[in-house]
Amino acid sequence: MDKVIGIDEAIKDIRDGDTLMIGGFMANGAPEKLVDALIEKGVKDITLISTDTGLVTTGSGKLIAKKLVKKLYASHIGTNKETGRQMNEDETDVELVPQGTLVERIRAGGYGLGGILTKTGLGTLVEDGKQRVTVDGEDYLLEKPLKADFALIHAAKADRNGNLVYKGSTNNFNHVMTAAAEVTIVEADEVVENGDLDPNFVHTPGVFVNHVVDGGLING
Amino acid sequence: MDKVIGIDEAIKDIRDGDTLMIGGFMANGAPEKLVDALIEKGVKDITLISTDTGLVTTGSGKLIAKKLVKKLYASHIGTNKETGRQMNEDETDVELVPQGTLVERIRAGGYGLGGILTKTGLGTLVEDGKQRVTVDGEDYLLEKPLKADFALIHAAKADRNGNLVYKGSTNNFNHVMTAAAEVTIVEADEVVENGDLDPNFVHTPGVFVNHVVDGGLING
Amino acid sequence: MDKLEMQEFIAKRVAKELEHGQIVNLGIGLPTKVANYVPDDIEVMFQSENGFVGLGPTPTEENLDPNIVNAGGIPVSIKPGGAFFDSSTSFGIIRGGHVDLTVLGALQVDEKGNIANYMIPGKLVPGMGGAMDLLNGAKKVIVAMAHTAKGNHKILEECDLPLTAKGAVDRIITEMGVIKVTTEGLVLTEINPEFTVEEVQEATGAKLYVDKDLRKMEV
Amino acid sequence: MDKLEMQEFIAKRVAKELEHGQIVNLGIGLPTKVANYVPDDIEVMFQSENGFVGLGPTPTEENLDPNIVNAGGIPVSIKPGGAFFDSSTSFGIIRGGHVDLTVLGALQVDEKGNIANYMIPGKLVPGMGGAMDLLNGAKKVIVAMAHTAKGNHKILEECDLPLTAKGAVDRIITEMGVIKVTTEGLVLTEINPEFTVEEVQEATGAKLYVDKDLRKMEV
Repeated sequence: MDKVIGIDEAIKDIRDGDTLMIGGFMANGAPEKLVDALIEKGVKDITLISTDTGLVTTGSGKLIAKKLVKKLYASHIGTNKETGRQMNEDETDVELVPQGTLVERIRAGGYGLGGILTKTGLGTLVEDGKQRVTVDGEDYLLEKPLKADFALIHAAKADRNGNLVYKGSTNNFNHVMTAAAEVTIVEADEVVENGDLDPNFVHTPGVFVNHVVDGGLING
Repeated sequence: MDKVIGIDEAIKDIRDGDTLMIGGFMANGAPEKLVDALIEKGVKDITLISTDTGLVTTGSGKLIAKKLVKKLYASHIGTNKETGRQMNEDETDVELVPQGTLVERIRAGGYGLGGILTKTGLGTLVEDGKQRVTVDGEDYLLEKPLKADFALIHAAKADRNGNLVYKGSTNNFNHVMTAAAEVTIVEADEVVENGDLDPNFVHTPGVFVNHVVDGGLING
Repeated sequence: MDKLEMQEFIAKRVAKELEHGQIVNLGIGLPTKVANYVPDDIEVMFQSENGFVGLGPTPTEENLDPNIVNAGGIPVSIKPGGAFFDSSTSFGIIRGGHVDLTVLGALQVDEKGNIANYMIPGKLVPGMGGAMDLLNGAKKVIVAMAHTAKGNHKILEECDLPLTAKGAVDRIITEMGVIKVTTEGLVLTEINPEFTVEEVQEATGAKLYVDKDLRKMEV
Repeated sequence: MDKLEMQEFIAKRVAKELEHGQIVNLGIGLPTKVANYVPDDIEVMFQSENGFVGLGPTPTEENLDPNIVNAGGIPVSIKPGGAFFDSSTSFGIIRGGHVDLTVLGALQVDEKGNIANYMIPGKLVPGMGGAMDLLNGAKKVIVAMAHTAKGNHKILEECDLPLTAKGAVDRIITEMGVIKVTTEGLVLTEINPEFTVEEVQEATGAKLYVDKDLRKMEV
C-alpha cells in the first residue's frame, strides 16, 4: 500500500458543508499546511471539531478567522478572540464540550460505540438536551459519538502504509481523530519507507489513515 | 519515585475473595512469575478477569487449574479444558464476555466512565439482564465498567517510575488493565532507570502502576 | 476430498473474495488457511485481534520471536509496514468498521444470516472470543465451513444453538458451493461441479434459491 | 501586596498542600505558579492535560523543543521518568481518578462547593477546556484565586454564573486565608495575619464558620 499523495489531490474531495476534525492543541501538532491548502481551495460552511481554535493565525483557528466555519465543537476558545465574537454575535453555532468528553465522543465515533456515560457536565449547561442514564443508582450523562467526513492530522513521521509517529505533546487529539473520519489525511513532517518504523512503537496504525502528504515536500 | 520492590512484598496484600485482573492473551504477555507467587502464597475464592484462561499450565489458567477461582469473566476459555469443566459442573461462575466488550468494560473502569453502549451481543445470551439504550433510533446494550482490587501485568521493560514498554503482541490486555485496579503490580523482564525509556515511546505511563517487580531478579 | 483437502479447497475459494487494500481478519482454524492463497496481484493486510496488523509468513525456527503470536497463541511474524497495538485499539479497529472482511467458522448459520459459533450449552463452551465483535463490526462477513457436520445440517432455517450474532452473515462458502444471504433467503450462486443442486439442497436445512446465473465453483 | 505578590503568596501556600508521590494537575494562570514552590523534601509528578506527566523546568532558549508545550501552549520540558500520551489517555488519567490533586482558578465558588470558571454568558466565553473533567475526576480540588474581584464577592452562597461542576471543591486558598468546604458550610481554617476575621467575612459572600483551631496562614 502506498498512501502518499500530493496535497491538492489529498484534499480535493472536501466540499462546502463537510464535517472536519482537525488535530492539535493550541495548534501544537496542528496540520498547518493542510489547513492553508484548504483555505486556498476555498471550502466554506464547515462543521469543525477541534479541541480549541488556536489563535487567529494558527491551526484550526485560521478557518474561524476566515469565517469558513458554520458550526464548531470545541472545549476551549479563549485564545482566539474571533471565535468568541462569532459565538456571542450568533454568527457561528458553538457547542462547548468538556475536553475529556470531546475526546471520548470522537473515540466512540471511531471505535463503533453508541455512546459513553460520564459524570462530567452533570448539573451544568453541558447537560442541556441530553439523556441521563442511571447505572447502579448513579446518574450519568449519555454522550453521543462524533464522526467526521475528513480528519486533518499532523504527525512527525509516517510510512507509506500510513503508520504514524508523533513527537512530544503533539499527539493530543491527532491519534483519536484518525479513526473517526471517513477519510483521514495526514501531514507528516517526514515520510519513510514501510519497515523504517519499529512496529512496536507506532502510535497510530495505518489502518486508520487514507492519505499521507509529505509536509516537507508538499507535492511529493 | 521508586516503585521497584520484591515479589513477596508486591503481592502481600492480595487476600482471599479479591478481584484480580491478569494480563496476557493465550498467556502471551502473562505475568507468569506473579501468578506462581500468588499460588505459592495461597489465595483462594478469586474473582478473575482475564481475556482467556490460557492452558492449565500457563497464565491465568494456572489459577483455574488449582481451583482458586470462584468467579470468572473471560471471552475465551476453549484452550483450558478445566475451565469448561468447572463451568459445566457449576463449580465456577463463568461470565463469557465478548472480547471487545471486555476490553471496553475494563477501560471504562479505569478511565472513569459509567458504561459504554455497544451493538456487540445484541440478541444473544450476552444481553441477558442488561439494559438496552436507544440512541437516535438505534438499539445498544449498556455495558458496565469492570474494576479490580489488583492487576497483575507483564511488561518487557519498566523504569522505576513504573513507565512500561511491551514487545510484539504481548501488550494485549496489559495496558488497559493497568488503569482499572486499585493496585497494579508489574512483572517486568527488565528494570531500567528513570530517563532510560524514551518518553515518546512509553506504552503505559507510570501513573497507572503501583509496584514493579524485576522479573529477572524476582526479589530485586 | 478428505477433510484437509476440503479445508484447503474452501480456503482457496474464500481467498478469491479478497480485494486489494483490504484489512482482513481471519478466524481460528480453517479461515486461517486463507492467508496462504492471497492472489499474487493484490495486497491485503491481515489483522490479528490480539494486537497487530500486517501478519507475515510463518517464521522459521531461527527467526521465531516468542513475543509475536496470533490469536491462537501460535508464533507468527509481522510484515514491514505492520504495527502492534493493545487490545483496546485492536477492537476499536474491529468495532469501528475498519475491518473490511472477516472470515469465520460456524457451528450453525441460518437463512436470516444468524450465526452460532461459540457454545453448545452444557458441552462445548469455548466462548466467543472476538467473534461477536467481528460479526458486528466487520463490513463483510464470510462463513467458511464444511457444509454439514457428521451428516447433520449446519445451514438451517433457524439456528437452535445460542447465537453469536443476528443477521450478520453475508456469504457462506463450503465445499459444496457459495451461498449468498439475502433478505429473500439463501441464494446458491456457485456450485462445486462434483455435486448436483439437489445434493446441495439435501445437505442444507433451509430452502436454497438457485441464482439464475449459477456458476461453477472454481478455486 | 500587589497582584503579582499576591499570586506568589497564594501559590506558595497551595504548594504546602502537596504530598510526596502525588500526581498533580495545575490549571492555567495562578495555579501554574505552584510548580515553582514544591517543597524540597517531596517529589510530585505534574500532569499536563494536553498529553504528558513529568512536567520539568522551563527550558532555556537553547534546549527549547517546540514539540513540547503545556496546556497553555507555552514551551516546557519533560523530566526523566515522564511520559507523553494522547488526549484519550490524558483524560483517562483525569476522569479515572488517577490525579490526586488539581489546583484551579475560579470566577465564583459557593458554600456547596459549586464552582463557575468557564464563561460569563454573552461576554467572556473561554470554554471549560479540561476543567469539568478535572473537577469530576481529581481526588482533591483546590481553588486558588484572589478573594475578591474588583471589590465584588467571588465566594458566594450560590454561584450565579454557569457552573463548571457541582459540589466539587474541597478547599479555597486566597490571599486572605484557607477555607474548607464542608457539608456544614465554609470553614475558615487559616487566616493571613494581615487581615481580621471580620475583614475576611466582609470580603466573602457566604457565612464563614471559624475553625476552633484557626491557624495563621504561613507560606
